[in-house]
Amino acid sequence: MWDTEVKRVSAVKRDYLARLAKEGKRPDGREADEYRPIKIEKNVIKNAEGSARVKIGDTMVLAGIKLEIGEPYPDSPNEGAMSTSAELPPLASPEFEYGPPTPSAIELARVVDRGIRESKYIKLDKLCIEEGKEVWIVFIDLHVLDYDGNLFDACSLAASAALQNAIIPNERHDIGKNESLPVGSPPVSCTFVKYEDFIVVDPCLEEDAIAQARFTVALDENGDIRAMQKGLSGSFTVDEIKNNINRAKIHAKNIRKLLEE
Amino acid sequence: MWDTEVKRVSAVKRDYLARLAKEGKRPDGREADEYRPIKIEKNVIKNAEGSARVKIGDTMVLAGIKLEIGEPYPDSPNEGAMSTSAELPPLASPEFEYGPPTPSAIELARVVDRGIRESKYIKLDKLCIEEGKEVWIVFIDLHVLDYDGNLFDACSLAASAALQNAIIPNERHDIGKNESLPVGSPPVSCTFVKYEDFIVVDPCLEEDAIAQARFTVALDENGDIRAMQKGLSGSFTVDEIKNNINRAKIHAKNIRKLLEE
Amino acid sequence: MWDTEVKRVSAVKRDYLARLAKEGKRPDGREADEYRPIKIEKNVIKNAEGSARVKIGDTMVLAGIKLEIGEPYPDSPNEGAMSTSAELPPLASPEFEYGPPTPSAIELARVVDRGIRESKYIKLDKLCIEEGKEVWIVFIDLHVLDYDGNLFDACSLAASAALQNAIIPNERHDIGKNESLPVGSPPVSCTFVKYEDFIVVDPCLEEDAIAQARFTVALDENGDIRAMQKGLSGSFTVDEIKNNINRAKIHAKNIRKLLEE
Amino acid sequence: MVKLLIKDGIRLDGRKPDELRKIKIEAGVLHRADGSCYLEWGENKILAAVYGPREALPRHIQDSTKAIVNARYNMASFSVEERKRPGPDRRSIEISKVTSEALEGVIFTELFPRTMIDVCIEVLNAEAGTRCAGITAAAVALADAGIPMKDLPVACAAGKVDGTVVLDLTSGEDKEGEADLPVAIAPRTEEILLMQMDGHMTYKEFEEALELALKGCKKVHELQREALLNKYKDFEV
Amino acid sequence: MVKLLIKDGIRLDGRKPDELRKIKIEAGVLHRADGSCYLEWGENKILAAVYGPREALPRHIQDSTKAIVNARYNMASFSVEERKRPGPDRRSIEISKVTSEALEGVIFTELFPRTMIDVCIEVLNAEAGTRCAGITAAAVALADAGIPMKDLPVACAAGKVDGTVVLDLTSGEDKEGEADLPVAIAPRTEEILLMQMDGHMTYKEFEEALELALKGCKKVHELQREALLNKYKDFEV
Amino acid sequence: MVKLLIKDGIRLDGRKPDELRKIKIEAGVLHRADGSCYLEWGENKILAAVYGPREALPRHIQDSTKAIVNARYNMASFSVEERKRPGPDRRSIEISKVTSEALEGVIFTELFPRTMIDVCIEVLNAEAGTRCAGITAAAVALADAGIPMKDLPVACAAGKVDGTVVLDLTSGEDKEGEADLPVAIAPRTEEILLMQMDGHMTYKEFEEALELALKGCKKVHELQREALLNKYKDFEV
Repeated sequence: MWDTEVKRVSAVKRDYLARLAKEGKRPDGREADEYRPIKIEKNVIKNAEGSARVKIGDTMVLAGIKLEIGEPYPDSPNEGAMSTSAELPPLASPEFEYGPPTPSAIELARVVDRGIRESKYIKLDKLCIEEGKEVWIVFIDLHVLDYDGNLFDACSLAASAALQNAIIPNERHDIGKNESLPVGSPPVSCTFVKYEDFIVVDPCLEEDAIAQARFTVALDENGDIRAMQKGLSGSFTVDEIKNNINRAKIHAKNIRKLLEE
Repeated sequence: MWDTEVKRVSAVKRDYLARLAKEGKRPDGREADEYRPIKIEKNVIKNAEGSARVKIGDTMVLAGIKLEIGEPYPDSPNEGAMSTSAELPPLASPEFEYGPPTPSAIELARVVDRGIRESKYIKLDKLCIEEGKEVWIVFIDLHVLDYDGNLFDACSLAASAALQNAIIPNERHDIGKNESLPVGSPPVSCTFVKYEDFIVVDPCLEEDAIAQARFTVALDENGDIRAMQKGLSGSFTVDEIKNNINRAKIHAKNIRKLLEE
Repeated sequence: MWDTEVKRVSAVKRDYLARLAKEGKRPDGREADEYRPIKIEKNVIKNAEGSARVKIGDTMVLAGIKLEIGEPYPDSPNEGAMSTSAELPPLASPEFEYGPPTPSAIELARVVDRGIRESKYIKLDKLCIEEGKEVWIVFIDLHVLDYDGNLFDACSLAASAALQNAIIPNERHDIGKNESLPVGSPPVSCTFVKYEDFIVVDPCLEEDAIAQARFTVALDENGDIRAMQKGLSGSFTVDEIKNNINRAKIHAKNIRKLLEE
Repeated sequence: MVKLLIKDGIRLDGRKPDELRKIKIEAGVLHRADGSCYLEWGENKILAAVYGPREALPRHIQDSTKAIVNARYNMASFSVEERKRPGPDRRSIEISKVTSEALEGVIFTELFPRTMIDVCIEVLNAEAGTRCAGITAAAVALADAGIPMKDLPVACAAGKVDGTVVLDLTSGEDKEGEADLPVAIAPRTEEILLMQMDGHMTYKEFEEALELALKGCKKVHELQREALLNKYKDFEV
Repeated sequence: MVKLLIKDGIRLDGRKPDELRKIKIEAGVLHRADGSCYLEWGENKILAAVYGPREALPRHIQDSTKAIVNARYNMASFSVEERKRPGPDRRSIEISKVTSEALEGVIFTELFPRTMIDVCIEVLNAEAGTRCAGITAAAVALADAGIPMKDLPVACAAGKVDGTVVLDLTSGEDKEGEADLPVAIAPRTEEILLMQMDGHMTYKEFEEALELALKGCKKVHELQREALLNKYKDFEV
Repeated sequence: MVKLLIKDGIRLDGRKPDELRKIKIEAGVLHRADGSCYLEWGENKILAAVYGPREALPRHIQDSTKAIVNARYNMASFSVEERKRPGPDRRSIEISKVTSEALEGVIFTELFPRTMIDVCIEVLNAEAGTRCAGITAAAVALADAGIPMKDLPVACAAGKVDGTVVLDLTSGEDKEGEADLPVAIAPRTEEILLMQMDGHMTYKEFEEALELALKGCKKVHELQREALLNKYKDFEV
């Protein structure tokens, strides 16, 4: 039920990928532990408070940040709030459909959200306007433009980059000058999939399609773990999980550099 | 359209039940005027302000009461409000489906609601916090756990029992000590169905499935009528209706005793 | 996708209408530039603040006006607001279905709305109760009762007529005496359709069904243009559009007279 | 509540306890529908249309043994004092359900397997008693559409106001009174197709109210029959 | 409204009345779509993608005589100053409808019975004139997807500001001005595929505005053709 | 946050860091369901039911190679302090998805092509750890329904509170603590079927927490097996 969105792969293609996997080869010739080229562009949407376009290979995601004034939660009257949503529009893939967010889109948005939230990337305690009355609500909207695999990392990266250069639109509300959104150090997310007992980082479209298990980990600047998500119906051994995390530490360091450029 | 939820019964089964009916016999051996065993347990859900689990035969319903502070209706600024809803989750029967409440679930909730409302069981005039501003709203949520016929009586009974021991959660809102929800005398509901000109009380699942007409009456402590509902596409004669009400008076007295234990 | 609501016309019928069109004839014998009889009745719904029933031939529409108190838009704190919606209930046609408004119903309501709004028919600046806080919101609800073609003109006319005699229900809200809704001069809408290179005004049901292009123009008392809408997948030449507008000026004058009776 | 609803045996609108409001019924008023009826009952204005029997769609809802009767009760947003949001609410869903069931009880549905008979009831102006008015109008529309029925159903409410059992409640009586008892019957056999009640009645009062409702039904039934004999071609809302 | 929108024949953004904003068009920018286009028109940033012709699903919507053209206009939540809630609103449903109809008018749909051609128009940044920009981008994406068309449709708006007829309104001009007239045409025949108008224009002003819009369409059409000749492999948002 | 959650190695509810809350499991408690389980875990009260394998409907969702596993996690509106609106929210949709996937991993789905196995998890009272409790109950219900499985899955969370790695967090520990790590495994092979984490843990703390969670799973697994051996006929909520 939950994976009806998964694109059907022909049996022939599936066999071909399985044979490659047995030789430790990937369909696009990469190493198991190799990312596709990553490209980040910031500040691309004028009407957004912050924005970034991220490409990982041919996967392209646009993140836009909007800030609105709203009420704080009763249990944190001094803190702003954040809300993350992901759109998988039919523009980006023949399998996507119009309508309310699918379970896949909800899982994607919630995993990105947890990485940002748990690493305290947005300093929510600095987003209070009037205690218990008015705070800033940060909306992170992830718009997938071209889907060629590994949306978790592309969306996480786009969100981090868009927040990095976002502003608080005080002027629009006549409450002072615009200022930078206070942020700390961003989380970096790494995703692995497993198929035919082969575990690869940064799955391309075909690998996403035949993946049996998926694992995403979000790491902070110290390499500590802030969020994890195992997905799909396959399983990982304890050692595989540990190995993934250790591989992720190295990738995260490299990706973090791109983000700080 | 409205009865697509009604489970299809095989022709063989239908014939068998019809033959039994002609001899005045029911599929589970009961008399036409006999209830299955009834069991009431109160205070079973810690997070609810009141709760009760009711079993009638193998039908099992859980009622939970929650109180929230809200605005009164403009035409009764001094009174609290009540809202009743029924969930028929797929857990309880292979015919139930996820989604918004079906017409059957809405009818069920509204009939239970009318019995409670019209017998003035909840003393809504004692639920005002600040006139025209804040009153208590009593939410009665009926959760069917196992469906083996006669939901009207099981739900009505569970609601009455759950309200009986409910509290007003003043402490959660820092407006004083918790106190008992002010209630009067509960309504008691009796339901009859007719099939093959045979009228029985407390229909079991198979009887619900082949019922041609259904009649529910809610009686107060004096045996006066507070609510009635005839359902399904079959009809009753005037005498049958009158007879049902008179039979209900006796059943209601017995059920009321259980409720007061 | 968007015209799945368009009723299928049999090939035979289509051929017949095409042959008639080639001779410049319409299925009901009218001239290309001739409206069916129009009948307007005002004040037919007691609970509405204003109402009108309009018949154009056998098409019948009921417009009802309701006024509610609400907040003004931030950018026009001194002005009331208006909202137009159209219901195409299954009562009016075998093709209509229950459910949320279809794209066709939305287009219809929005075109009627633009005619009224752009001709400043409702004097929204006189509907402020308290600046920035409370204004009147005018709800125009169009209820189609019998669909026999040309809903755009019937709905526009019904809305204009219903507004003409509407009142502001001050008494219901204890803020003074009821008074007339302040209105200016109503827009009048004329609709043309094109099929087989034949352009006719006031399409009947069969003409609506085979129309390739549709054009509606709303004119003010001076014959100036306040709103236009070209619809359907066929096209008009520039000259056809101009010709339509000039024909519309004459029709609008006549219809305006009916409205002022 | 010092306001008396009944004074010297006369109700606020001048009626006696067992008197109906003014009723006007016209059959065949719509051009597109297979059958239709316009009904005024006091200030209630109701339009009913019938389409069918026609193929039930989507197919998986078809019943191979009979027609599905699908009545929908809908209130126009402007039919009540406080504007109603368009679309069905819980109240109208329940009324649609019991109305569908009441009508299905008299239709020879087994003659039209795999089909659907749609009954559209639009309340244009509402003033208490709309469910009975709707069933009454729907019955005429069904007859106008030529749907074969065992009987022509009819509905009317009785109730209790200021301790008195009365026929056909107004808005004020419904709101301030003690009980409302809408009833629909098959008039030839007096079989009860619909019955709901809310309020407070002793068993004796109920017997009295039911008898009054049945009498009301029979009077309204006469008007239904007249309307079917004199189909008008036009009607005034 | 003392603010002048046109001063000495020059508009607030420095343009003359008959001048277009800056436009940039790139074709074939997406990897997954069958055809695509990225378009910047002033501050508007629009992405269009085409999928199909492919089997129309669910089957009951199939037309045995032609392809269904299903265009969807969607604004990203961050594309406007006040965040837009995701999902279609009434405005975007209407734009989707008239856009679908305008595009269907030029596509040889009868070549692809039982199929659907999906046209996705995403507004990433909005600054007035998005429906014309969307149709213009969609046309390029359709051509990029190899969909056979009678002509390459194109759209442009004219309007009236401070009593002057002008081409291609900005947000400020749209809001403060007197009228807006978006037009889409098949450029070879000048046939009108889409036309909407709201505001206030005399017939004479309308004639003038329409002429201006047609001229605008033709200029934009040149840019469309260039873009199709120079498909880039990458693009900058 | 001066409140200490752990004092002298003892948690606020009196447990040691590696101690589970009290757990009670009963299998076969429902009459209609093909398999069922009632589970109390601390103050959590959870009911799980299984229906199927049965024909997957509508047909277009059928998989010709295997059964679809469709688990739904639902919280009763009264199961939490602040009343929850009925119907799925984003949190419960995510939990339903990962639960479905975790269970699918152990079921021999390929034995039942074109069917669906529905797993209904109703949270009647919630007090932290409901997703693990739900999976644990669902596993017992699946076994009770006779669904063939490679292993009987089981779930348990570990976490970090006041700098200490602890087993099976309470509401207060979940809210005030530093990290939560729910894990579901196939106990025979220790393969990980579900793992989520939010909070802050070093890699070393993670290793420690995972080990603790695995131990917890094994203890709970014993209780599952006992419950399946002693199916009760009635149960107490």
